[in-house]
Order: sequence, then C-alpha cells, then structure tokens
Amino acid sequence: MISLFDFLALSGALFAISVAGIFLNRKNVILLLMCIELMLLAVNFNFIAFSHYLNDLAGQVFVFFILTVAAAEAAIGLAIVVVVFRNRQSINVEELDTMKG
Amino acid sequence: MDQNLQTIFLIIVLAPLAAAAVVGLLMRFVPRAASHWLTIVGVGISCVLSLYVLWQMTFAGAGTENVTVYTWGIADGVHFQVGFLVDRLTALMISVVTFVSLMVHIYTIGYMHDDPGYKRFFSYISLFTFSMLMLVMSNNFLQLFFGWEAVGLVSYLLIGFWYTRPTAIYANLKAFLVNRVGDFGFLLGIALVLTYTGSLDYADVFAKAPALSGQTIQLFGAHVWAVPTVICILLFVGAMGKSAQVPLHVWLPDSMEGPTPISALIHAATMVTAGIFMVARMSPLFELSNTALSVVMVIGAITAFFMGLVGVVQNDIKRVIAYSTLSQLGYMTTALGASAYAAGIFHLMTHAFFKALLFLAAGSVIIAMHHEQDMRKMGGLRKYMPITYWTFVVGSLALIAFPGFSGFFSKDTIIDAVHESQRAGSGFAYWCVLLGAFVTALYTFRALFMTFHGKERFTIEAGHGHGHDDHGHHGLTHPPKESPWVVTLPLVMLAIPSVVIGWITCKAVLYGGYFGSAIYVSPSHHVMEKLGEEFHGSGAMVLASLTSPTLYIALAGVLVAWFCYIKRPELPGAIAQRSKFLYRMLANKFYFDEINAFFVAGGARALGTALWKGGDTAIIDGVLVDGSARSVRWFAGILRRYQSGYLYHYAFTMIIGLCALLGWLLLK
Amino acid sequence: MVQQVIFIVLAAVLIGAALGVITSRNPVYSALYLVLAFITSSGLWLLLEAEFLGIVLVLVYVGAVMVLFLFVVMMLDINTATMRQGFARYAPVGVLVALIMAAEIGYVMWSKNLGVTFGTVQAHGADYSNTRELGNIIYTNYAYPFELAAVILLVGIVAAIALTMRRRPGTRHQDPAKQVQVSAKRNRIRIVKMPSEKRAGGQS
Amino acid sequence: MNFTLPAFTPAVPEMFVLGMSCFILLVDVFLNDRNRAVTWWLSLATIAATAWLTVAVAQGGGLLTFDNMFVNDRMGNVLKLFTYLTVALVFLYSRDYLAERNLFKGEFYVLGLFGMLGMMVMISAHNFLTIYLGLELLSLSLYAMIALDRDSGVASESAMKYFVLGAIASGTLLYGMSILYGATGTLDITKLGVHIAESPAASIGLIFSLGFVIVGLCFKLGAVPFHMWLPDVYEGASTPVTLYVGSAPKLAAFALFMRLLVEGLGGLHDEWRTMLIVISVLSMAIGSVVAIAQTNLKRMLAYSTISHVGFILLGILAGTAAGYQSAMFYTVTYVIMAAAGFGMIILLARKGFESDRIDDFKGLNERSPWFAAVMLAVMFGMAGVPPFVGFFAKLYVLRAVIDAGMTWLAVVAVFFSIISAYYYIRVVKIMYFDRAPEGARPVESGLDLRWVLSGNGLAILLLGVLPGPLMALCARAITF
Amino acid sequence: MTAHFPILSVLLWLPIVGGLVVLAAGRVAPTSVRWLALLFSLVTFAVSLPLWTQFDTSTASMQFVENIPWISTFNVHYALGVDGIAMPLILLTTFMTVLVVIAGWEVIQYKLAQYMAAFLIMEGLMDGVFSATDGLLFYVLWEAMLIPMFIIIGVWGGPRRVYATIKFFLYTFLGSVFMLVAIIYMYVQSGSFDIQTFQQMPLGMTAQILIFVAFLLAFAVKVPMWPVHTWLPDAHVEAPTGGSVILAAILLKMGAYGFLRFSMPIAPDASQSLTWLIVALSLIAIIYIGFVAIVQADMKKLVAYSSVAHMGFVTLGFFLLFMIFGKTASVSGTAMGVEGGMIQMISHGFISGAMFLCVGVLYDRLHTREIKAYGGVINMMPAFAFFFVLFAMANCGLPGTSGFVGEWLVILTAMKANFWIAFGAAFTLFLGAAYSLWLVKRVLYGPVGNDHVADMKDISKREFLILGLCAIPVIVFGIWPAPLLDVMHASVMNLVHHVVQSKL
Repeated sequence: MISLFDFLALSGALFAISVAGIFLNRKNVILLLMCIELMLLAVNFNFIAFSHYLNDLAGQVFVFFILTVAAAEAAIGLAIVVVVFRNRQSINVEELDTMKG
Repeated sequence: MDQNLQTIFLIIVLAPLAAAAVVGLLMRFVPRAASHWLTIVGVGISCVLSLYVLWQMTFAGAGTENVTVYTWGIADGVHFQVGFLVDRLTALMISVVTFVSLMVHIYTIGYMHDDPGYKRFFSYISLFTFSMLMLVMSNNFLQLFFGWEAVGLVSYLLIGFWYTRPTAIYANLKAFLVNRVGDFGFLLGIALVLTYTGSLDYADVFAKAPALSGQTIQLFGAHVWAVPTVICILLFVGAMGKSAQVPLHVWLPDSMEGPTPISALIHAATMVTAGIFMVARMSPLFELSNTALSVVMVIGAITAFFMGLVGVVQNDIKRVIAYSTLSQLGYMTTALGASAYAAGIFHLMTHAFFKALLFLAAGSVIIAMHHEQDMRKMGGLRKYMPITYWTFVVGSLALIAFPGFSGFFSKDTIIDAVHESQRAGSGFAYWCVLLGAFVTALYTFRALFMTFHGKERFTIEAGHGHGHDDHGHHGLTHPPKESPWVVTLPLVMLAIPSVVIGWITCKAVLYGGYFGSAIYVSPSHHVMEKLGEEFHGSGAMVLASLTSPTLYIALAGVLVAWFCYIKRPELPGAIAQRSKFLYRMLANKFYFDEINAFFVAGGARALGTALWKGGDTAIIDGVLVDGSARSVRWFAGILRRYQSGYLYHYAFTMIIGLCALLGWLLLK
Repeated sequence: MVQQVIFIVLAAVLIGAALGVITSRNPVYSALYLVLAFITSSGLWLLLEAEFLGIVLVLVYVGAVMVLFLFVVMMLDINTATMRQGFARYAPVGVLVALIMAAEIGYVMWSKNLGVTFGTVQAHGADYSNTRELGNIIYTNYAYPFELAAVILLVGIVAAIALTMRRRPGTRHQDPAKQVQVSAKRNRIRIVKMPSEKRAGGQS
Repeated sequence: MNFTLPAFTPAVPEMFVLGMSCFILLVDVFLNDRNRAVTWWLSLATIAATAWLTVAVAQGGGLLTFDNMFVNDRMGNVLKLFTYLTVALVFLYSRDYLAERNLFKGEFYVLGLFGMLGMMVMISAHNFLTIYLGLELLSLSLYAMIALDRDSGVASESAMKYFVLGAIASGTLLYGMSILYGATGTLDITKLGVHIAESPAASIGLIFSLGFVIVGLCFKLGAVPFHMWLPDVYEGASTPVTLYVGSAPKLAAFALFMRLLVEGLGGLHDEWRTMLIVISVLSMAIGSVVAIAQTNLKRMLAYSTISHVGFILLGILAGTAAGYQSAMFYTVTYVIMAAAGFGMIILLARKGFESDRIDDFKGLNERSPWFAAVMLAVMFGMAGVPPFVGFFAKLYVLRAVIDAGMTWLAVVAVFFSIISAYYYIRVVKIMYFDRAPEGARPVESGLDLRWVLSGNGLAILLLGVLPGPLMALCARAITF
Repeated sequence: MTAHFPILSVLLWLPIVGGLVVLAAGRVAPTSVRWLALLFSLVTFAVSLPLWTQFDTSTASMQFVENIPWISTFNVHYALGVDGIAMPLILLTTFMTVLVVIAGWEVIQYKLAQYMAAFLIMEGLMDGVFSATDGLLFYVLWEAMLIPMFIIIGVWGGPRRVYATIKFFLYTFLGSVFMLVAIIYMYVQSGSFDIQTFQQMPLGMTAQILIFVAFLLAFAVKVPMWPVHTWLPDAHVEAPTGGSVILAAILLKMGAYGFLRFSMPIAPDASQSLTWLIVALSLIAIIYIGFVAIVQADMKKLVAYSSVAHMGFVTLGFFLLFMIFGKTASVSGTAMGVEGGMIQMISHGFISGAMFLCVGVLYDRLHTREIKAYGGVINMMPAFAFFFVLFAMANCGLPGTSGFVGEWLVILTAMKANFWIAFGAAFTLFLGAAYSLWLVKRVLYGPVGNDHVADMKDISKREFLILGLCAIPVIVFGIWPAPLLDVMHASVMNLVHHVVQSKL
C-alpha cells in the first residue's frame, strides 16, 4: 500500500525542483513559466493525495479549478512574454533590468 | 509732616527724571535753550528739596523715614518693594549729589556749548541724577541694584557720548563690562542675603543680621565659611567694580573719554562713591566679619597708594585727576575697612566737592586750550585764566589735605583711624595711606605747576580756521582766555565748600554721632571713639597736625614737585631714564589693561570660538546631526543595490524568505 | 504491491522529467520534458482514483497548454547557445536552496507525518464514478467558484487578445464605413484662395 | 442528491458587476475611438450602481451563502465600498491621461472592472477556493492592465516581473492551503477556525503551512522580503495602472489577512505574530531607508508603500480587535492618500511627459498653489503629521500596539517614521522652496480631474480634522 | 458644552479662517491682503484681551473652559481652557502676530498672501497649543505648527533655507514623536487623553522616567536646550524676520510650557531624580552658549544663541524647584524660580522678538546680517539706535527692563538651591552684556562704516510703531512686573504643591 506521505514527499520534491529551476535558469522567461507549472503540479499532487486519503472530493475540485486557472494564467503569461519580446527582441531574463534600485 | 516729607522725596527723585524724559524723548521738539533750562530746573528743585530734607534731618530733628512707594512684585511670598529710606546718611548723600549735579548742569551750558549732542547730554545727566538718587535713597536691595545698574547704564552712555571716537566706545564697553564683573559678585551677595534672611528690605535684613554671625556655608571642599564673610566679600566685589578698586579699577581712567562734566559728576563726585556709600549702608553686615573688613582695608590701601603712583607719570591732565580719584577712593575704602565709616563718608563728601572742582577747572583749561588735554603742551596759564587758576589751587590744597582745607579733616582722620585700627592688615594699610599722602601732593602740584606755571609750551598760530574740534592737537588760534561765567560760577561755588565744609562739619559728622542709627559700628571696633577722645575741635586739629608727620610728608611732595617741574624741568626725564623699570611699570599702569585685554577679552573670544566651531559645528552638528543623516543616506545607497532589477534575484529573495520562515517555524 | 512498483517507477520518471525541465539546454526539450512530467503524474493520479483529473491533465495541459508553450517557444526562436551560460555558476546555490526546501518539507511530511493521523481509505464500489461525483458537486455546491473560473478564463481571453493582437501597418484593409462617409466638399478637393499677383516692377 | 438553491441576494453586487462587465465588453466592441467615452460612463455607472446594491443588500451580521464559500458581512461591505471608491477614482483620474497616449481602450475598463470583481470576491471569500479564485482574478487582471501599454518596454518588463513573482507567490499560497487542507480536512474558513480552536495543540503541519500562507499574503501586500516586485511595477506601469495597483488591492489584501490569518488561523496567533513582527519591522526599515535614495516619485511612493505596509502589519499583529480596526483604518486612509498622490502625478503629466520624477514638481507652488497644497496634504499625511488623516492612522495603530504591551515596537515604528518623514518633506521642499524651471506652464487638465483630485485632497484634511466617523465605521466593521 | 462666549475657540479658529480668507483674497484682490491680515490679527488680539481682564487670579483651575467630545473612539475631547500659566502666553502670541503682520507689510513681495496666511494659521495653532487641555489635541496642534513654520522658513528664507528647514523639521519631529508614544502610553493606562487625568494618574518610577525622557526629548528640542539646540541658529538665520520673531517669541516658549504642563506634574518623581540633568543642561546653555554668542559674526545667529542662553534660565528656574525641595523638603521659596522662569518666558518673547525686528530693520536696508558690514549706524539712524540700545540693554538684563525680572528671580532662587548654581547662572550678567553690547558697539557706534551705511534711512513710521509696541511691555513689566506675577501666582503655587507629592 502506498502511503500518503510518499505522495507528499514526491510533491515536495517537485516543489523543491521547481524552486531550484526558478533561479537556476537566468536566460529564458518561458522556462520560468514552466517551473511555475511544475510548482502547481506539486500543489495538485498534495490536494489529490489528501482528498484521496481524507475521502473528501473537495481537494479534487480544488485541483480542477487550479488547472483551469493555471491554463488562463499560462495564456496571459505567454502573452506577456510575446509583448516583452516585441519590445526587446529578447526574453532574456538578464536583460530585463531597466528598472532597479 | 511725614506725608509731605514723602511727597518731597518723590519730587526729589522724579523731578530730574521728568526733565530727562521730556528732553530725551521729545528731543526733536524741545528747543535747545529749553533743554538746559528744563533739566536745570528739575535738578534745582531736587537740590533745594534735598537741602531742606538735610536741614530737617539735621536740625529740625526729623526721624528716619522708611516709606514704601509701590510693590514691585510679590514672588512666592517675598515682597519686592520700591521705597525710600531717608536718614541722615541719605540726606547727606542726596544733598551732595544734587548740589554737584546742579553745578555740573550749569557748567555744561558753557562746556558743551557748541556740541551737536547738547540736548542728549542734558537728558543723560538728569537721568543720571535720578538713578543716583534712587540708589542712595533706596530702602531695599532690589532698588539698590536697580540704581546701581542704572547709573552704570548712564555712565556707559556718557562715556560713549562721542560715539564716533573709537577710544570712547571702547572705553564705555570696557566700563560696563568691568562693572558687570563687580555686579556679578554684588548680585550673588544679594541672593545670599535673601537666602539667609528671607528678605531684601534693609530694615528686616539688619534686624536679622546678628543671627547670621553663627551660620556657615560650605563652598568648596570641606572648608566652611562664615556666612557674613561671604556675603560681605561678595557685596564688596560690587563696590570694587563701582568704586574702581584694584583690580576692577581699569575702567575709570579710560572713562575720561567722556566729556569733562561727566568726569566731574559721575567719575569723581557721585557714581564712583556709590560703592563707598553701599558699604557704609551695609555696616551692620560688614561689622559682623573682620575678615571681610580686612579685605576691604587692604584692597583700599593698595588702590590708594599704587594708583596714586601711576598718577605721577600721567601727562593728560584729566587722567592725572582720574588717578587721584582712584587713590582717594582707595582712602575712603581703607577708612571703611578700618570701621571708620564716618570718616569714609566724610571724605566722600569733601572729595566730591574738591574733586568736582578740580575736574571742572581742568575742563575750563581744556576749553581754553581747545580740547588739548596734554599738560606738556600747556604751562603758564595762570595769567590767562586767574579764576580757574585760583580755584584749581584751592582744590589742590584740599586734595593734598593742607591743614584747614576740607580734605585735610577727612584725610587725616582716615590716616589716624587706620593707625588706630588693630585689624589684620592695618599696618600695611597705614604705610600705604601715609606714603599716599606724599604721592598725592606730588602729582597734584605736578599738574598744577605743569599747567599754570613755567613757560608757555603752546604755540599760537595765526589764521587757523576757528572752530570747535574734538581733538585739536594743533596750536591755538588766539591766546587762551578765561572761560565764560557759566563755567567759572560753578568753580567758585564748588571752591567755597572745598575750603570751609570740613572746618564746619567735621566735629558733627566724625565724632558727633551724626549718622546715628544709619551707621552701625560694633563696640569692639571703636576706632572713631578713640580718635574722638583726642579730638578737641577743628582748630585744635589743625594745630595738632603741625606736629604730625602727615603734613610734612605732603609738603615734601609739594617741594619735590616744585623742584622737578619749576626749578629743574629736565630732571623728570632724567629720572625716568635712570629707573626704566619702575617708569615703565607706572607708565603702563602695572600692565593691567594688557593683561585684561589678553586673558579676559581674548580668552573669552577664544573659548567662544572653540565651543562654537568645536562643540556646536564639529561635534553636535557634524557628527551627531548631519552625521546620522549622512549615514542613513549611505545605508540607503547600499540597500538599494539589492533591488538589482533581476527577476531571479527577486524570486531568490522571496524563496530565501520562505525558507527562513519555514526553518524558523520548525526550529521553534 | 503492483501499485508500489508502478508508483516508484512513475515517481522516478516524474522526478527525472522535472529535473530535465530545469536542466535541459533547449527550451523545446524542457517543454517536452514537462509534457512527460504531466503524463507521468496523470498516471500517478490514476493511482489515487482521480481519474477525471488525470484525463483532464493530459487533455488540457498536454493537449492545450504545453502546445501553447511550444508554439511560443518556436515563435520567438531563442538561440539556444547562450542558454547555458552561468548555469554552473549558480548551480550550487540553487541546489543548496532546493535541498533545504526539500529537507524542510520532507521533515514535516515524512518524519512528522504532518502531525496528523488519517483514517483508512474506504474502497469504492465498481459503480463508483469519480467524474459523476465531481460533476454533482461542481455544478451544485461549487457553482460560485465555477462561475469565477469562467470569469478568469474570460479575463485570460481578453488579456491575451488585448496584449498580442494588433493590426500590422503593412496590411491593407477596406473600411466601408469610411468610404461611405466620404464627401467631396470636406475631404476630396480643397479650394485655395490666392491673392492676384502684383506686377513686379510696374511701368518699365 | 439533495441540493437546495443557495441564497443569491448577498452576492447580488458581484453578479451585477460580472454582468455589466460582460455587457461593457460587448458594447465596447461596437464603439469607435471617438465615442469611447460611453465605456467610461458605463463603467462609472456600474461602480455607482454596485455601491448602491452593496448598501442595499448589506446586513448587520455576517451572512454566509454558496456553501459558506461567500460571506457578506459588515467589514466586507465597508472594504468593498472603499474599493469601489478607489476604482472609480482610478477611472476618473486616468481618462485624459489614457486618451493622450491612445490607451483609452475598453479593455482597460473591462479589466479594471474584472479586477474589482476579483477584489470583491477576495473580500467576501470564506473558503480557500474562493480566496484563491478571487486572488487570481485580481492578479490576472492586474498583469494584463500593466502590460496593456504594449509599446512601453518598462511596462511589459514590469508586467513580466510581476507575473512571474505573483505566480510563484500564489503557488506558495496554494501549497500552504493544500497542507492546511490535509491537516484539517477542510477548505472552509469557519471549519478551519473551529478545528484549530478544538485541537489541543497546533499540529506541526498547521504551523508549517502557516509559513507558506504568510508568504502568499505578504506578497500581495508587498511586505519585505516579498516586496521586490513593488518598486519595479510601480515605476514601470503607466501611472493610472500604478494608481490601480497601488490602491484598491491593498484593501483586498487586508481582507485576505483578516479571513485567513484572523478568522481562519486566529488560533495560531502566537505563531504568526512573531513572524509578522519581523516582517513589519523589516518593511518599515527598508521602506523608509531606501525611499530616501529615490529620484523617481512613483518609485519613492512604492517604497513608502512598503513602510506603510509595515504599519498595517503592526495593527494586525497586535491581535486585538482594536488592532484589526486600526489596521483597517490605516489601510483605508493610506489608499485614499495614495490615490491622491498618484492623481497628482497624472494631473501634471502631459503627452510625452510623465512627470514622475520628483524634480518635475519643482516650483509647483508657483504654477498652481492649490494643487501644491493638495500634494502637501498627501505628503504630510503620509508622513503622519497632523492635522492630516495619516497621523490618526498611525496613532490608531500605535495605540493598538502599545495596548498589546509592545511599547518597544511602537518606539521602533515612530523611529522609522522620522526617517520616512525626510523624503516626504523633500517633496514639499521641491514644490515650495524651489523655483519653477523656465517656461513651466500652469497646470492644465480636465475639470473632472481637478475637482475630484481637489476633493480627494480635502478628504485627507477633513478626515484628519474629524477622524471620528471613519474610526467609528472601522470599529463597527470589525467586532468579535 | 460651554455657556459663556467661547473665547478660546475663537482664538483658535478665527486666525485660521482669516488665513484661508487671506489666501482666497490673494487670488481675487491682492491689494487687500495686507489690510485683511492686519484686520484679522487685530481682531484676534482684541478678542484675547478679555482673557486678562476677566481672568480670576484667585483660582488655579482652568478658566474659559470649553469641552466637547471630538473622537469618541478614543475618548478624545476638544477641550480648551487656560490658567495663569497659559494665559499670558496666549496674549503674547496674539500680540506678537500683530507685530509680525505689520513687520511684513512692505518687506514681503513674493507670495504675500501665503506669507500672511501662514502666520495667521500659525497664530491659531499656537493659541490652541497653549489652551488645549486634552493631550491629543495638544499634540495635534503642536505638530501641525511645524507645517506653516516649515513653509515660512523655506519659502521666504535665506540661501541655506533648505538645510535649515529640513533640520528644523526633523529635529522637532524627532522630539515630538516620542512624546506621542508617551501620550498614547498614558492614554492606554488611564483611558483618557485629558491632561488633568494624566497629572493625577499614578505611575511607577521606571514608567515615570521613560515618560519624562520622552517628553524631555520633545521639549528640550523646542526650548531648545543644549545639546539639541543647533537647529535654532540655522532656522533663525535663514528665516524671514517675521519667522524669526514668532520662532523666538513663541515657539520656544512651548517647550518650556510643556515642562510645566506635562513633564513636571506627570512625572514628579522622575523630575525629582533627573533634576540634576536639567539644571546641568540649563547652566551649560547659559555659560557655553553665552560664550558662543560672543563670537558670532552674524547678527541673527548672535541673537539666536542669546535666546538659547536666556531659555536656559527658564528651564533652570523650573527645575530648581525640585533641587530646593530635595534639599529643604519644603516648598517655600520654590515657586519663585518657577515664576521667574515664567516671567523670563514672557519678557524674552518681547525682547528677542524686538531684537529680531531690529535686525530685520537693518537687513531690509543693507540686505546683509554680517556685523562687519555695519558700523556707525547711529549716525544715520538715531531713532533706531535708541530702540536698539534699549533692547540690547533689556537683553542683557538691565534692571528696569523686563529682561531683568526673570533672571533676578531665578538667580535669587538658585542661591537657595546651591551657591555654585547661582554662581553659574550669574555669569549671564557678564556674558549677556558682553555679546549684546559688543554687538551694539560694532553695529551702532563708531564712525560711519561704509558708503552703504552712509545712505541708510532712519526707521519709517511703521518700523517705529512696531519697535515702540515692543518697547512698551519691556519697560512696563520691567518697572512693574507685579500684575504678571499676580496672574500666575495661584497656578504656580498649585503646580508646586502638586509636583512635590510623590506619585509612587
């Protein structure tokens, strides 16, 4: 029998990996978006695992909404990426530093 | 009787004030003539009334008057009042003050005749008369202090009367500041009086005075001081300032920058004697402390002798008289120190007359010489201005205590009193005053001879533009001539008392217990009684003097003066050559001015600059205020660098924050 | 037993894919790794009897979102050469933080089990349909969030269009409205008034 | 399958906004730029009507519906009303500005309304799910609005940053929520509160989740160290959007704090108070100090926001009713002042001239004494100098903190308020003491902007002279 | 509510309304601004006179009381009232404002309306500060005053005005925020902002010490006491004449007033135990600052420093109370110091105001405050010289001027406490004379300094008027301070008896 905490640990690992990814890659914004997707995935794992082991559907419903929102979010995010690219001809994170201090 | 006496007091005080106020404030509208008439009338009134009061006190047997005019203020139960204490002492003082003042007023008409500040001058001297009267008539310390400072103010204004003269405005600032040093002590003394007696009213204070003698105060270290000693010394510090006792005498010679009438009125006859008067007034306190009296005596003796010495080498006629004033004040102070208050006051009175006389005469000479004050440029004036000459002679004789003249009675008494006194320092004091007699005679007749005898050392230029100028070092346009009657009248008027006043009054004032309760002498200090036993009337005193050394010492002085300045005029220079050191000491007045200028004035300025630049600017502002501001700005510069603009740094910060939070939560 | 095996396998693949996402030099690869990660996790969700979500994950995510990602990646072709610069430099820090995070989470999850105890999972009957159950509550109890989700999607649409759609200056459109409104007076001909010329030089 | 239809009335305002937004969206399609104003009018009308509806459906106590996912209580309504007010101000101020830069598009208003809807949802959310959805609805609208100025590099850059960081934050928040869900088995705030109240000791899972939750919340509010997005976004976004981002969402974020931390996790007060103390002190410090070094007014205001957030947190962490009331009062007054501040920037801005540098205010007193006075009110208000309302906000918070026995914290707070006073009065100095540059024109702008802005400025003063009613309102809004 | 005519409210609001009216007039009818401002200031002064005439000197309790709830949530009251300590200060305020308005008559050209308005608003706020009997109301007005003062110095000030204003603002702000914490603390303890309540509430020693220190920060900066005085010279030098006058004449008094209202009665035991500190600081102010003043090259700086020195007497007089009580354990003789301090406040208001007006007169002619630039002014301006010498003499405490009374009483009291304290305090006799008269010597006396001096005109009727108006009280209170002393006696006695009761 797989324990709940295996799943939780898995999600934790995913979360950590996504965190690492967020500041490991310094070039491509899109990768950042992907890391965020990973993070959400970790969250979803938690919810689903819990809802399974709590015998409560609410968790799954939550995941359902997270998925929906994440989709919209991704859309907007990518749209912004496009805008940035149009303005800068680049989505290099290291060049997004006109504002500082 | 009381009632109208009180109103008389009020009039005596207010008449000069009113005159001064009218002339001073409405200067634009008051015509020139009116200005002197108004003030003369004002002072005249108070003079007449003063004499009336004196008569009342002396012969009509009016008792001591202690009246309150109004309550100045009540702070914490202590009543500060303005009022008059009029006893024989006061009556004597106000008479002298108003009389001399009146004379000076008249004299001024001539002396300041063509000065642009004519009106201002009259309002000032009337104001001075008012202040001086407030001082001497006061019945409490507050009013005493008020008058004390007020006369100082007027003296300040008058010394700086010719305010375009750098020397004059230096002198008046100096005079005020030095006096303030005196007042410093004076005020502390008054504060102590209040602290230990709970009142500032003479009557109460003197009533409680005996109770003080037991008490002590701890100043520094473990050593305790007798309260009366501390109080009296502090009060005397004030007197030293006003009455120009060493080392606070430095302002008086410089004060000669003021017009001569002022020198006569303020810096010879009245104001400078305020200190003497005050000490006499405070006799009930001073009698409680031998220490204080010793201090008084020694200081006075030093002043009497050494200032006289300085007078010997002065060439400015006014300065000679100024130093003689210093020395005479020294005599008075010595008398006070010997508990011979009566003698002190007596000398104060006689001195007022003959010293005013001398000054005014000198002024008359100065007019004639067109404001030339250097005696080396005079000589042989006798034939040009006889009245001035003879009055000057009278004054001189009085000054050197020639038997029969007023000065003789007061001064000899002082010398004898000091001789009698058993107080610590009396021996030293005795020699000082004795030799002082010689010095006095020397410089007095030196001045007399240099000015009126010998050959004329001034030149008469033809065709020099006539006109008044403040400092005519040039020759004269025409031979000097006798001054107008407004000038000579006061001379004569003053010459009379200079001769006779001593003869008439010395018995009553000195030994007749004239002052009664006004002056208190504790039985243990019975100097005057001793002298009284040997006293058998004025005439006898004159005769007695023929056998006393004093007279011959004085005559010796005169002789030396004659020898050096008539017989062998080149001698003084030779002597000066011979004894350089002594001469330089005297010529530079023992370097008092230099020391003050360097240490006091320079020191204060240096300290101020140090505190300002070092304390305020450098430390408080530079380090604390601006420094903190700077550091904050610097810190801001550092911190803002962490807002690098890089997305991953931002994310990193967030995640670090998250880690920190979690870690902290778990570790707890 | 079988489940454990499947779990371990899928979990391993998932972790591997996730690492691939953040380490691969080419964004396209990362995207594909992410697809892999989604697919494996949908498999894992099936283990948790969340069939519907598993399917949706594949359909919506792999089918829509990741395609969108790939599309954008392709559209803005980033030269992959520079992608790797500085990776090594920051790797230690990143790994360190990741490990700390993992450690903290792992500590709570595993060793402490969240400090709570869970009841046993009740087995469902064969007729149990995860989808129906979800449907029942989503359209009843969760109607309000459901509407909100709709709004969010709407915002997403509006935003995406507003941000990205634009008329290219090059293209020529016809605007009938403008053509109709044309009037000769106003914007076809302009009548110019000129002062009649003075003859320069006059009679000469 | 027993399902009873939920009561809709409490949520009528939300529904109305939603409907109207869609309607405006449709209408806008058929409008050309000349009569775009219709959209503007419609949006304002919508807000007005919503306000009326909110007042109409308001009940005294809390009213739960939609399976307790939605609550309509007094605090919510008050916050909502102020949200409407600020959004309306944004629309009123921004019209000319947008028109001059041909950003005067329907999307701006639609997204603005959607954002407002998001805030309303957040404010009256009573379930993790609705909280999350409201949060996202707001955030997505904001991202879009910021990026809407498509041709501006800084705008898109700031949008990018905001988006990424915001996504991370919401991811973290979700992770926290998931653990909470696991630890308590419920998504419902009330149930959560009950569960925590009943459980003898807080389980480690709860405490652990707390960290994630607080990160999410503090990010929204912009507290250190989750503030990094704030300066860049404030500077990069076009001023009306900055005004939008900088004002209303603070109210929603405050509501979030109340719902999650207080109503939900109130039982863990001792746990999160210490955290908030650190965060708030850091916020006050960083905000006050770094602002000194700024030359861009919007950026300076961003940092000042951070320090104000520190004060708001002070009120919350006091953990007493008075504390929450003071925090609410502070938030409301701050929002009013911030609106006026950014309004001033908009007022002075002209086509091709943002006037967002501090030096652009040089000699304003010569150009327009009245608006110089308004800005003076804003600056001294933010500095917390009476008689402006900002002082009473600080007073209220400090009182709560001291009441909670943390006088030292109050001392720290006032110390930083001294530092922050420096950069506020520097602006006043620029306006009054410096002479206007050559050829500086007198301020010209639409009457509506002038009047509304003047009113806004006066409000700062009047609320300061008579703060009683507003205080009472906040006091009545939050009662336990 | 109050039955009688609310004089204090009128004093508080009339000038503020006047200020707004003047501002408005500045737009529509610029010519009328001067007269409007004068009108309002005069009316305010007239309204304030009944405070003196109808004042009941027999009681120490608050008079002309008004009290209506202001912020119910905090139980804050709009509560006004005056006792013998506050009343003279209010009259001083209204009087000085009239002078300032006249002083700015034709000197100020740039933004005249704002100038006048600023001063009128200042007046209202200052009246409020002196009459507020509610702690929070007091604080609000106290802080609000910073704004107009900040504007006045900054807009019409000299070249280094920015530095001066920011220094002034931050200094005072720094001081007062800690006072705010203290006030709130006491509110939390007592549940009311009423100052009376504060004074009655029991407090532990540590609490008292902390509160005392907090208040000390605020008041010491305002007074100002050494070492937090350095804002004053800068502020004065840069401020326009009117600003300097108000600053010196009234703002400084608020600090001292605060000691009497808050520090001493609220924390008597702390005052008792920290009195050595205050006395030491006061003596430092008197001596240290006296020396610093001597060497100033800028007239305003010199007068500013002399203000610091004179305010030293005020604080000294106040806190001698505790020294003497600690020494003799009886209140007899303690009140004299407090009354001396009070008198010193009033008289310094007139004198320093007058001194700054004099400097202003010179500045308006030569546009420099450098002493070097002058010399022999008396030749050109005898009438001015009369006033200048008069005020200089008053400044160095000449008997017969009001400047003497305070110093006299304080020194007399100091002797009760300790010989050396009196000794230190008496230094002012010399130092005061030194810097005042040396200034007079260098500016007034001597031959005409230079051509600029040569064509200076004597004071106009307007200047004569304002200087004359200053001179009258200086002389009157100098020769007859009794009325002032009577007015404050009851209140001071009450205070003294209150503060010697331990709260522990």
